[in-house]
Amino acid sequence: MSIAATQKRGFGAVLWDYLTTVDHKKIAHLYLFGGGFFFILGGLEAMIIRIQLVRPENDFVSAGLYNEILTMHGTTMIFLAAMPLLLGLMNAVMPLQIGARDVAFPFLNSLGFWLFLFGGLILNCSWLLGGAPDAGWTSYAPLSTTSPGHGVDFYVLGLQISGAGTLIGGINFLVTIINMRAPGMTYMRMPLFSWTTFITSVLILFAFPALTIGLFLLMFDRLFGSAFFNVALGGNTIIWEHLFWIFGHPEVYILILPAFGLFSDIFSTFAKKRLFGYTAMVFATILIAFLGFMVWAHHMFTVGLGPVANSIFAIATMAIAVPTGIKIFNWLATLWGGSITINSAMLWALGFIPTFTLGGMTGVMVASVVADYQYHDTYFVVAHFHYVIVGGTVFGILAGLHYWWPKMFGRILNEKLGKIAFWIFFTGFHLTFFIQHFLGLMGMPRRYWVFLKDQGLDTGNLISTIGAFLMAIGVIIFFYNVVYTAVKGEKVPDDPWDGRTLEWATSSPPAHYNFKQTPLVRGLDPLWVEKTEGKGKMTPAEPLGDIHMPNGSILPFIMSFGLFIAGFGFIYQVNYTWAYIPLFVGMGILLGCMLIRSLKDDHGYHITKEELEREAD
Amino acid sequence: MSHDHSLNPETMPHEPEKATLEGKNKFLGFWFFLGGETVLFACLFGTYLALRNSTAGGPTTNDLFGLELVFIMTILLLTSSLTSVYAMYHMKNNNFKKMQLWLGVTAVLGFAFLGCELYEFNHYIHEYEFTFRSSAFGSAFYTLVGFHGGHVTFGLLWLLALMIRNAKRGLNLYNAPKFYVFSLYWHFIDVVWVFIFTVVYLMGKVG
Amino acid sequence: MKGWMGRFRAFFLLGSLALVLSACGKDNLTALVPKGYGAESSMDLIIISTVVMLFVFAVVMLIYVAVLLRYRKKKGQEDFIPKQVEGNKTLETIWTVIPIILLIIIAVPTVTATFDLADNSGSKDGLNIQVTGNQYWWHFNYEGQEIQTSQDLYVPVGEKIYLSMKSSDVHHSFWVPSISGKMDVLPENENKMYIEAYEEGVYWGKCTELCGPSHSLMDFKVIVVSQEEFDQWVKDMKNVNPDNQPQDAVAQEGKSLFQQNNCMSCHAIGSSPTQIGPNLTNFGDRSKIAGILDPTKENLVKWIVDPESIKPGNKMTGNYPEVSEKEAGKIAEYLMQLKPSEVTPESAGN
Amino acid sequence: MAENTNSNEVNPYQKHKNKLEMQKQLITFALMILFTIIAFVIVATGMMQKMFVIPVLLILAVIQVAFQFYYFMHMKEKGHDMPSLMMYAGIMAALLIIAGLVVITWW
Repeated sequence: MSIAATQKRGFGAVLWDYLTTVDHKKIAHLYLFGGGFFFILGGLEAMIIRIQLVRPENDFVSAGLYNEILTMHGTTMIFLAAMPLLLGLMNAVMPLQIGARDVAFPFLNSLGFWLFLFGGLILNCSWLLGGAPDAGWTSYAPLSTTSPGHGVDFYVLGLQISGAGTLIGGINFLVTIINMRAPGMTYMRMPLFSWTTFITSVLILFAFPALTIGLFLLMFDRLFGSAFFNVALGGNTIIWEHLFWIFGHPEVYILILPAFGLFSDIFSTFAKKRLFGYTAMVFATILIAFLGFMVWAHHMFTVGLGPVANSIFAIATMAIAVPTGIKIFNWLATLWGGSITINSAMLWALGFIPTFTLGGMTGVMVASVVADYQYHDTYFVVAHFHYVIVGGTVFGILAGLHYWWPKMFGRILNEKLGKIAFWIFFTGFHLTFFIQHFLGLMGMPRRYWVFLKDQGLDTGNLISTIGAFLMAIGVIIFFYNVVYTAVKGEKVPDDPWDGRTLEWATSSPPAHYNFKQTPLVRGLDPLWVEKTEGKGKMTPAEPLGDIHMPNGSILPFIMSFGLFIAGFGFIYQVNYTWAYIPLFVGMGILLGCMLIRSLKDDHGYHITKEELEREAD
Repeated sequence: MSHDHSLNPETMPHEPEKATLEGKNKFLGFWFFLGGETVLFACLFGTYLALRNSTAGGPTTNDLFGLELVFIMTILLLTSSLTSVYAMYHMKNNNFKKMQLWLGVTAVLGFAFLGCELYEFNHYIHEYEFTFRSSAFGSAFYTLVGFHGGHVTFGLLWLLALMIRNAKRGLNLYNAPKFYVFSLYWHFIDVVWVFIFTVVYLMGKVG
Repeated sequence: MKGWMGRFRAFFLLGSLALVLSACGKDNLTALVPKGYGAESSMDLIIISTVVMLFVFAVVMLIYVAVLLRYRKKKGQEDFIPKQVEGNKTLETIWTVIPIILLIIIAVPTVTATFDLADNSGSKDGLNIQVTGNQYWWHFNYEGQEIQTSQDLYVPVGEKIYLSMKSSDVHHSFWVPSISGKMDVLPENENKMYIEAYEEGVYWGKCTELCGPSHSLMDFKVIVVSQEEFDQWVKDMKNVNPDNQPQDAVAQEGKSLFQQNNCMSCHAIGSSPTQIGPNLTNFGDRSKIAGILDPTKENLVKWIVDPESIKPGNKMTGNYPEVSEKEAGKIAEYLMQLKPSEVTPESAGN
Repeated sequence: MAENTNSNEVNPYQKHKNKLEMQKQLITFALMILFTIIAFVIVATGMMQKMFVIPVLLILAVIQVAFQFYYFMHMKEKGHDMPSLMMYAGIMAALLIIAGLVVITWW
């Protein structure tokens, strides 16, 4: 119903609808769109990096610009592409999976998205305003505190704003999962994707404050003359490294755990088997998250923390391999004895297993401190984290998109294009990154603008660049598929994959209240339980009645826009007094909106029983 | 309207802050936010502890801190914590007027605390020329204590907004969670202060 | 399509294998052919962890391939519902315990080696060298020897040499892959490590912590010579008299141009501790100019006239009056004649 | 907007319970003030050896904060499982962070 209705309305109405929406499904669309946009930007930056490194001593881009590009590639891909795309999938699916009508804080959900978007825009405005940040996505002080121009300021403000959005999103998901599960949906009946959303949100809750503080310190040093990282005044630059990685390592798990969750759901659906060792999978997730907080210093093995600290962090890091291994073997056991359908969603999931296992392998290898003295900050590490983040997160996002596309949009992505895109991307990926393990050990440090002639690095880099082009082609085919599907895509029934979990028990795309009657959950894989017992659909847990829904609001958009303006004020007050105007105006808009939100009661509205009955087909 | 009735029941439930789903969500969400704030302040404390001896030739903790003012500030904030407990006590007894009164006392104590803090900062800046920029220790000190002060300021603005907005209409199930969540925030500010006076001032005096 | 893909993948795998077997990278740069104690320790662990991990990978792939061969949905059995297995305690215990054992196999030598390489006691009668990282060059100060040099680090073969490292600006990282793993160079904390080279030769060193635009050009060399040669080099370096006049007229003119153009305020010749710019005592012996260019006069002239075009963001640009190519040629002539020692990168087997 | 007129309609039993609860809060407050005074006195008089002072101060602070959480913020009451879980998780992360920043920042 909704798609037909939106098509009839004018563009302005649709735009206004999306600007003010608090519906988690529409916010998911926004996240996917925003994340997709930044993914393309980050991808272009990646291509420039690979073109620059196609031959020794190349001069495709200048040294300074190259540093800006590599910084923006990392920052964009992590903060503005991978995380929003995952948050988009979580928003689209998690409330459906637990049988909720909406998230706990619809208003904050929308605020979280707009903060992310405006943060990302601030960061990318730097390209037009005198140069992007150039101190690496890690922005180690004092390189970041002494970097000339305003590039790093844009990094600080952009990440601060989008980070606040993510934190809000995390709290929202936590409360949603705890308070809004359907009757009978106990914790140990939640689909793995909902579980990993939960654990990921815990990680967001405890990891992002460290980034917030780190960014504040960096901001105070750069914009207000404090001395946290100014060695001459007694500052210490290691503090930044600690704060960054206290955030940064959990961040890695924030990126990978949701992918683990959705792979679990996909394997189980397409093997037609319940997830093998569900309990072990849940506890492995919790254990990974727990250990994830005490391993940050393995990014700092060469900093000189001393053998005791290095050994402790090495062992803690290796320990994470155990729960991760449990997961891999449980997935294989889920597939074992199943009846496996291979389509594009499943291809991405199947491609993930060998790729991620390689990434995990090298993960244990870099955890071995003395070996890491050689790997650290070389292309070996570049290869390692791309195997994990691309092989895990990006494959996961693509698998999830193929899997849930029919649920989100009522249309199925073209299978043939999907498979072609997978094979090209998969080949390109391994071509690009496998060789980089060896480049690193052969003496090529990461973040190198050029590599010199006669150092035996030419062939490897050439192969890597060729692979990168294949990856780009794969991505283009995927985006073509998206457009093709939107125009000509085949409409599908509500449950095209013979699904097992609650999201497949409602219409595709779901009505804005998700479930007309909240379903009663009678076991793990609730829909499957009903299917095997011959009913094929959920039993309602309540009689048909009025549904309470939240009102839409433009305030989140305006608040984020206020911060966006204030961001420029903060950056330029160093040079110009007039910059205090946008600073105060922006903060005024923010606080004013908060005040309005606080003073104006918002009771939401009700969809009456009669309306619901009329909508029934 | 139907919710006016449901938000103003005949008999107030025992825990008005958790009587509605929105209230429950707010309650839980805010606790989690405080969990995140714990980490946030831990980072500030960690930074401060790492930099507290980096005075770059400027005044040290022992030179700067006087215990009298800090003691007064501590008592002010601790007492304001108790007064907000009283306010919640009256909320549970559904006595709106007394709740407002105790919240008012809380606000007064909060402003008094803030005034002391401003006086203290002013004193350091003018008597000792000890500023945010003078050393890494200075930066860390003002950032940690200032973040706490910022939290107090925000809390006071929030409290005033709540009190003024609801002055005329009394307590109901829509605003009870808001008052309750504010009291949680206020207690948390006090928790942070307990560590600030211990770690920054008292330990700074010990050396 | 399937068959074509399969063949392509086989080709890809074979290709990468061939590449691995044929090349371990450039000698004296690659970490894969260790020629020093640290690099050897690292290599041992690399091998242990790779072997253990390849075993795990092989097991995973074996099951994976078996699954894909046996459990694809079969034609005519579209409605087949597999048995819904909840889990299996024995299996799950096995794949928890075995990885733990495998990890212990890696962890024990890791910890041992970590403590072994952490010796920073310094040497009583041997060599202690202070390393300073600068944007974008390295300075070496031989403690107690009154020898200052830059870019080329001369060390005797088979000797444990202790380095204490500090940065004058941003973070750098000291890495000589063939000899030892890396160690960060920080502005506030002094880091210590030791290196021991097994074979004479000239080894490439690189900066591995992003330090600005010319991060990728911050190369240096470690020149490993025999003990006798090293003693000779030390003697020669100590005998340098910075006031010595060069022999020929061009070089003499070069020297006065060097002094007139303010070069001396940053660059020292001799054992003066000035280190705003690289020490030039044995510049004529340097294996590279500015760390990356071949040591020819043309390259030096290019560098003096426009350093920005060679190392973007370097600190020399703009800190001296403009120099014409002709003047630069004279300065270059002077500098190239600063060859205090017979012991040079060439003699070490460049 | 309906004026709220039901200000006295609270179950008398509940009211009594609230009162008992409030008495406990007052005792808690008295103890907190006491601990604060002890902490200040220890430092002001310099009566204790330096080695012991800091642990004692920290213990006093932790007890105070526990009072604050369990009594003033009601964490001891039921319905606080998730808040306690997240608070403890946060405190664990906090301790790790502080330990990291204190122990391995200077060498």
